[in-house]
Amino acid sequence: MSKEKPTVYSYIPNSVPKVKNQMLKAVGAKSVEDFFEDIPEKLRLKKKMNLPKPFLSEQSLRRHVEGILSKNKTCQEYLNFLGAGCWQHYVPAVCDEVNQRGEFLTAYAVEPYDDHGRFQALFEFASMMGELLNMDVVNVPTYDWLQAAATSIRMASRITGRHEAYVSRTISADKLSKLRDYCKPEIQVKLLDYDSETGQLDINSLKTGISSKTAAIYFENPSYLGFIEAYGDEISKIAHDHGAICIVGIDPISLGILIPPIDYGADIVCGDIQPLGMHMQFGGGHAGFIATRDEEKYVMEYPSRLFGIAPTSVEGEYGFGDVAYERTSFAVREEGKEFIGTATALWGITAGVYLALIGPQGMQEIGEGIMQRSRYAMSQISNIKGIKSPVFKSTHFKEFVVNFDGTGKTVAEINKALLRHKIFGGKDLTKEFPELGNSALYCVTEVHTKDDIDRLANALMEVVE
Amino acid sequence: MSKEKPTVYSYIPNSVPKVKNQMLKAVGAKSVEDFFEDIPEKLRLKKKMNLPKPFLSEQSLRRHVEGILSKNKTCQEYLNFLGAGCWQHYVPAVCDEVNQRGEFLTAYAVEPYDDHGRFQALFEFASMMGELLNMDVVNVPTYDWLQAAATSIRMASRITGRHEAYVSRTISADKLSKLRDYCKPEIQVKLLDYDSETGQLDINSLKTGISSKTAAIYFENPSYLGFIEAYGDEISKIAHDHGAICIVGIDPISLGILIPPIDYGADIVCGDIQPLGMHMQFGGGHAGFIATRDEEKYVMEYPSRLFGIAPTSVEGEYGFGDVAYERTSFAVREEGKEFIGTATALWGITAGVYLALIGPQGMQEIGEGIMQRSRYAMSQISNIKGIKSPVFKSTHFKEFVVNFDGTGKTVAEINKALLRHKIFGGKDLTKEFPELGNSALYCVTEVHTKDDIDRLANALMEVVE
Amino acid sequence: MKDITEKRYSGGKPKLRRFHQAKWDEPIIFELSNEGERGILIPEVEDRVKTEVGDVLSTIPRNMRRRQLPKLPELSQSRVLRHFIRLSQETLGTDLNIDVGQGTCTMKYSPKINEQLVRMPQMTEIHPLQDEETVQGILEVLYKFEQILKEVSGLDQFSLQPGAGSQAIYANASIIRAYHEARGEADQRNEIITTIFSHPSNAACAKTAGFKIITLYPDEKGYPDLEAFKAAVSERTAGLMITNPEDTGIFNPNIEEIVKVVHKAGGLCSYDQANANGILGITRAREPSFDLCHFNLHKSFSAPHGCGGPAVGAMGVTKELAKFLPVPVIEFDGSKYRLNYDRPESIGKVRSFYGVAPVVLKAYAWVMNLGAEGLKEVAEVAVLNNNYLLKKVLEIRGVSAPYAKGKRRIEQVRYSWEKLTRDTGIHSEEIGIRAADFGVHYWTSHHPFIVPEPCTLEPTESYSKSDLDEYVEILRQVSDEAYTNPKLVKTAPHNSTIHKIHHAPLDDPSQWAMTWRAYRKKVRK
Amino acid sequence: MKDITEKRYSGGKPKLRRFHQAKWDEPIIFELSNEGERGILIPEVEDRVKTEVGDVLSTIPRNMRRRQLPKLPELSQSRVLRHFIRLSQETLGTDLNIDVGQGTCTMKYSPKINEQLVRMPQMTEIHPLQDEETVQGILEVLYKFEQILKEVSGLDQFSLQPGAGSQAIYANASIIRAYHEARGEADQRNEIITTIFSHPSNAACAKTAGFKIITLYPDEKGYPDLEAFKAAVSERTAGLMITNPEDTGIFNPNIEEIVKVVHKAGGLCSYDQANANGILGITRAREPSFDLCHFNLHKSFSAPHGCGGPAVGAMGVTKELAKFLPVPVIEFDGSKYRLNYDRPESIGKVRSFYGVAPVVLKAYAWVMNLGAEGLKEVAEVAVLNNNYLLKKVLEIRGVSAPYAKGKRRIEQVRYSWEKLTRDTGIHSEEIGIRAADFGVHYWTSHHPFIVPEPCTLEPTESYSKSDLDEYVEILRQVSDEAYTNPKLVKTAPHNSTIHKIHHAPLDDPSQWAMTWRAYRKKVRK
Ligand SMILES: Cc1ncc(COP(=O)(O)O)c(C=O)c1O
Ligand SMILES: Cc1ncc(COP(=O)(O)O)c(C=O)c1O
Repeated sequence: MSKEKPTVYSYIPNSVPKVKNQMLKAVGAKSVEDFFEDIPEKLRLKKKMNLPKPFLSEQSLRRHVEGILSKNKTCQEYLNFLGAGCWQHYVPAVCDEVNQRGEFLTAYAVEPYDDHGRFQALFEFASMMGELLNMDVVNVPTYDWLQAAATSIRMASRITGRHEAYVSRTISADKLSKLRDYCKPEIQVKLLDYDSETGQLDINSLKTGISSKTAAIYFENPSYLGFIEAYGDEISKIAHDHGAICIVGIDPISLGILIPPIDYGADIVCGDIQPLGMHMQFGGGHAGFIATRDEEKYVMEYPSRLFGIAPTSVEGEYGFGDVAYERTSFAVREEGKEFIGTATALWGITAGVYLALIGPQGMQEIGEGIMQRSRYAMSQISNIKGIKSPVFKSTHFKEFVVNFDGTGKTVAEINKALLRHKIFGGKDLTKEFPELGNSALYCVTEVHTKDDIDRLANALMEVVE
Repeated sequence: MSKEKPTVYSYIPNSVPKVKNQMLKAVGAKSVEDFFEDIPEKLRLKKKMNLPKPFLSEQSLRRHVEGILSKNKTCQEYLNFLGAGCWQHYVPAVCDEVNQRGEFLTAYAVEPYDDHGRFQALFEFASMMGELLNMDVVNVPTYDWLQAAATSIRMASRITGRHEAYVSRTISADKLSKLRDYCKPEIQVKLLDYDSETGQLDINSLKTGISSKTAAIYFENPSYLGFIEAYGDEISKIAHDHGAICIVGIDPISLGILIPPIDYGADIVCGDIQPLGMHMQFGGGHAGFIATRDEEKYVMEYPSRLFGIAPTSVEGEYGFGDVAYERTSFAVREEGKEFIGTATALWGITAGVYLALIGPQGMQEIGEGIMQRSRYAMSQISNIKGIKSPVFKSTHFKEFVVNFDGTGKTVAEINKALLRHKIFGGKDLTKEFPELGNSALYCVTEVHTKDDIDRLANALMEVVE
Repeated sequence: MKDITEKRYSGGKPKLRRFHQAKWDEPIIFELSNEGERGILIPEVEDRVKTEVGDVLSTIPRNMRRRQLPKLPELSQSRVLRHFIRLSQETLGTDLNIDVGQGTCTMKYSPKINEQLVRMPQMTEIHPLQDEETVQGILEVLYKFEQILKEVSGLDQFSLQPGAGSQAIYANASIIRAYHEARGEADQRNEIITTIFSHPSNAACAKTAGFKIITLYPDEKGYPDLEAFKAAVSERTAGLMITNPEDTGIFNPNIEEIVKVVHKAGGLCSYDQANANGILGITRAREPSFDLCHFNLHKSFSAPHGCGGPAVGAMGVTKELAKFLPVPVIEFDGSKYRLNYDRPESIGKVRSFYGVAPVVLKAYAWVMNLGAEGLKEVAEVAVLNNNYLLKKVLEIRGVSAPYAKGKRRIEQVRYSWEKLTRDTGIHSEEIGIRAADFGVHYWTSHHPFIVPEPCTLEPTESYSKSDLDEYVEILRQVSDEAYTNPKLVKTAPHNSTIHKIHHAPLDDPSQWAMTWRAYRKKVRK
Repeated sequence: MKDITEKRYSGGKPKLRRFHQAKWDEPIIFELSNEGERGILIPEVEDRVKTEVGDVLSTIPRNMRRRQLPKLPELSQSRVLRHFIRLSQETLGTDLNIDVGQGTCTMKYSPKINEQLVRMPQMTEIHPLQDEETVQGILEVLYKFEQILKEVSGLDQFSLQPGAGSQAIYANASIIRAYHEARGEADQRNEIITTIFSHPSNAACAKTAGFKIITLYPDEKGYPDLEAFKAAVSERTAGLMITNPEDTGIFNPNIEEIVKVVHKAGGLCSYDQANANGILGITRAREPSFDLCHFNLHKSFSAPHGCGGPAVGAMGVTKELAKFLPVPVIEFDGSKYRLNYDRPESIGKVRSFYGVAPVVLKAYAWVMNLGAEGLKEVAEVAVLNNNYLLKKVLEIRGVSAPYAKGKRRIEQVRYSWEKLTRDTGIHSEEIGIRAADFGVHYWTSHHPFIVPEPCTLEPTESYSKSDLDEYVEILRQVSDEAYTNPKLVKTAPHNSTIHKIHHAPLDDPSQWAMTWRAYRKKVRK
């Protein structure tokens, strides 16, 4: 590439000067400037953009980017106990294989004729989620659990025509922030207290607050703080008694051993499918699902795309298409339900692959295994002087709060010290839940072996001494 | 997976006990033992094989294997100057993308109807190699250059009916070993000396040796020791004057700037396509090609598969198939030419992708760039006291011999010291070419930046002081 | 000797491709289930752990224990793989086709090198809450990419948090709301102005954020003129949310004046640059004084579309509005990158953590490969391609490019088959379905169909002249068929994975089925 | 409500798949070339380097300089990708089909996890000549896999160097030669005995290694009996090279006696265990006292076939022959792995460096997932599958399983359509071509066709009962068609990428063309 010759970019076939000239000639233009004639001179950028010098060759580009990325320490090099909304689960190779297929990776969003496979894969994703959840309608996933929860509440508000929602105070600060922003135009979000000993949602505070203005009650199971909410039936009954909708947020990886929320009265269930085959990717693996019964009043309030099965002109041939497209903002702009656009379809397909791989047995085994390991971790850690684990007297699934008040050290100090052991300690909760003192949220999954947990316990022992 | 239940393997669908029983019943067998009744009791393995305890879950398997592999140091972490038959070139991402496609990765070798794409891709590989080489026939690649050279010589022997071949003494000891073993039944392999100053093949020794018994002369360009053989015309003329066949081994990455050997009289050209898009893989990326003119007497001596283009029953439709299949051992067993079986088709497809990506311009630029870098490296290194680089007074392409006699250190010592600088020094030649003293073969390619080369020079400076 | 190749050309031009899409006729995955098969085995818990913790399942409150295993299908690993690989072959990704038919979607080449980079464990295996010291690499990428977008837009600060263009538009609307709230004008300023050829999300997201929507319609030039905007603006105006160039590929030359009018009335202006492909390095949000904007990294910046996400809508604002951006923001003190959550006026969280980092990484790598000159080359060639395509398409019978007759377009064109429909009874949708028989996508347009029988083509910079010629030939063929053999078009697709879908059940609550279980229940009735 | 699913079944069984293979009708890549396009850019050399080294091209001896750029095609990156992705879709990998039709090839599931492992830089980016200290990981894999094969075969030492089964057979023949040379009997012992149902490479490789070949033919039991071997053995016998079970799936029960006879005559015995899939953990080379054997890691050990390699033929020998193995051998001193080149009696190099390490890694991972019990399960299920398939196939009109009527088989069966051909005029090849219309492979057999109208099916352990049932239904359908509508079969394929190929040019030197350039020259004539 001598300096005089203009660069021919490998991503831009027609950057070949000769071809450009041919094409300009074909359209009768003198230069590409002709095409920009509608853009007023004043608005034209006169200078060259001030961007870093490019790495024109793929080889030098790769070396540059790898150089930057090599500054990251991974959860393979370090032992990781962070969860709190993004979880380290094992990703089967087949999940990666399918979502890297150029066909799925680079397709988009139009007619089902060219893209039958995409429709079928997403229909199957919804269908398998439906089995996990014991529910008949599941959306093509939205951005993440935050969005799914926020939309669930707005759906409830539209269904009930009410403008107030109760939310368990054990949800994450991030989710609460999202709910507040997203519900603001229509719904007032109010908090429900929790029992300081068990963490359980405080039924009395619910009973006191709820009224005929209440659109929905939202709580999570397992909760953000890791314990299992035991009184789902009661909560949903109270909601229903007041004409409100019961929304439950769940971690789908728990559903091999935990009962689907619909069975204790949930009307809308939402959550994140990141645990089902998505790498953590610094938080890039999230995708939110929403599920309901197959009732028109629910279905018509989804903003998301919903793919349904349909016959074709050939006998026995499965076709697919958008269900009730007229709901969507694609069809009717601001008259649609909230809005729809690019979401997280590839993660939906991947979660479908995950569920097909793991099967019913696997769901049970992974759930049980996670409980066993996290319980083991809680007990190993709680043996250490000054540490209390778990903080709440409830059954926990994969996460649990660890309190360090007795050690005289802050969570921040402990986590810094753990780093030197190549361990990522649990999420510092001191800002989110000051009432819990010096506490952190630890997460243990099927990726952790006994040795890993013992290593954590030993490191903590050293660190707090 | 409780211990009592038999394991159902995820790779073995019918390991489900219920299904096994159904199938046994369907065939009227009591147990699988029935099917082995022809195997005499005495030959039956009575014990369980003594193999390591398996990692039944993919997750634990991955952790096990990654644990082992993490003991390797890579040429990304270290700066590598080893070549000598396996070269570090840049592998474009598209090459990896294509050869990881399940379709290509897992197809095999039967009819062109199901596997049209495989045939077309390999036909195109041969066609692009043909352009590089200016030759009309190229095989579906064989194992590696060693095999390609050995087969080329046996082809020459069959064509000429003669049983003696001359080989330049600058080829690698490994290749010579292979030639000796593989040619032994039919051909005596004799060595041609080289000029100690320039490394060039000694034309006199060729003139003296060659006779009407000589089937072939084989030399490489660039030579194993990195320099360009300048007298190809003369050598091939001498061969032809004696009715012998001129075989040239080449590194295809040089062919953007070096003339194709046919243009100086080569009859058979062979080499390795590893530089064209294959990762080094500890030597797993090799594949050997053989090319000739399109003359029946040559074509009929190939043992390899050759894919040709053919019409189909539909106008304008390209079909493909095996050319002159009756040559092969698949068709006529020991009456075929040598033997054929699984070879290195996936690397052939990959090299085709590489050539399509790099194009004529790219081939020239990469060749020139390699020469510039290696020349720069030679001069930087030769500035160091006690080091001579290159040893031979000839033009070099990407490899060159560095002599350390003046440093008072052995190559082994120097390489060990370089390791501490995270550098893999050149291949130690002291056993292969004792006459070169304390010398090593260094390789510089387009992956090396000026900084890399300066780092080597600085490290060498430190090491030899 | 017979020359096969000769018959592949006519008059020196290649004949149309004889295409058939892979058709596997796969059952629904539940139909493939065989009781007992396993797709993947779960790592066993060590015996010592088991013993120590006892029967954990019995510790689950009784009414919270699952009683029946979920009825997921049971398949061996290779059967799962085979199923999904087959479905993938039935999906026409951009990797496979001349994807100029999905107009407004900016289908361009997504470089494979970028896929390799995001699949490195240094990207996949990092947790968003790791100590900042251990994620300096990815923070650097995010930070540097924000700097790039600042230069590309001229605006002052960016957040990469939104999960797509629409979420970015929503977040921008939320900032507009916060801005007026902060000034105590939120109740009064409850109207957002947009145009009908702006992406529907501008209207829908603003509505979701609590605004009333005023939609302006084009005049014969293809856009509402300045007067129309003036008439729409008032003291109730919270802001303007507009795409430009609009979906027609026409740039509204009054944009600066329009912004002025809105500003004067006290509103904010948000520029939808989701598709900035035709104007990279040419014109920016800064020059006409927009307050907010957003880019779709999965469009102009080459990240693949993934069948519809994951994605990133990068949102940018002026200095004045920076305090409202989502938390956290990334800061750089010259040696370390850190996340700042201390932003009391922020609208809060838009999406979990910091957005879809791997998508940002792809966009970053793409820009770093091209540089400033390359980005401008992208725009110029995209626009050249579009105008070349426009010229060629207009030579086809029955098609026109409404508005601004004879004018050039920026990056895309909304065509109309009105004449062809009148002449033949064939609708635009049907043309698209027939186009599938030649292995390409085709898209009508967003609703409502202001342009009758619409079709939106956007060639981007990724396609060669011969690619464009092939696409034109396909359209020409279908047009010819519409005139000479309309039944062939009406009964399409013929070479696709499936045949004509009966749509009615999809809008009928008694028949629609979004899951297999729902379907089985309904057919059993 | 209409039940779509119902029409997909008849009598409770799924109807035949309505398949069409992807058909892209792609031009030859040269036809796609546009002058000036670039697929990838080459890193520029730094100016300082350029200045310092000057014009390097002029230093090339004048007659060695390339004068014309090679006429490679010129394409943008996405066009290259699109071309090859399309070709890939036109290739029916094992990932996609019920690959029981490529008998003798042991088409099994190649786990994707193993592909991920070999694509780690710790595998791809290591040079074979690195200091041993820096490659302890891969050496450990190679060493441990040799230990595994020692246990699987019962033999004493292995080399993983050969690049495929055939190269391993060649190398074993070379060892036989070296052995007799070492004993001074090389000239006398120049005959290798094999059987016609042993893979052709046994004959061909031994011939290439300089031996005369004696091929024995089966009697009505499907294999030559002991007497046949006795008659073939003499003082000229260098060795026996035999596949067992043979290509018919029949195990020669006299194998131990045969080995004894050969040993007694002074010959060596080499066991072709390329396809050991039906006998893993059941019977081994050791028990009948073989001296040499080989395994194809790309068959029984799950490494994918890669359209025909790269591959590994692992060769094993007894202690006595170990000194002849290729160099280097891997040794372990209890703490470090090292490569030993000091092997004066070695046959030398067979393949570059140490073989195809990534293929070994895949095989290693596969074994480590299954363990001893799993390997035996592989064999048992493979054999169960085969006998189930046998039962079902024999219910189809026109087909038989010659030899050993009513007997069970091990891992595969060579069938015969002799009756169908007699009845209908349809040949086995034609059945296979028609089978392609249903998305499956089908293979006749190696030549010569000792079994008339042969067809070789090998189901391996990777296919479920329903997979096998589907394959059987396809064969049944084709058989029915042959009887009722032979023209349909004769004109197949109908749903494949291409149509019936005219084979004549491929055997005609004036017409054959193995490269595009040769083709263009010939058609221009
Ligand atoms: C101009 C414009 N704005 C907004 C959007 C919405 O972006 P997304 O689909 O990422 O939500 C799109 C995408 O189609 C667009 O083209
Ligand atoms: C029994 C047997 N032996 C030898 C071979 C030859 O192996 P390869 O194709 O790896 O050269 C094969 C493969 O088809 C085989 O099945």
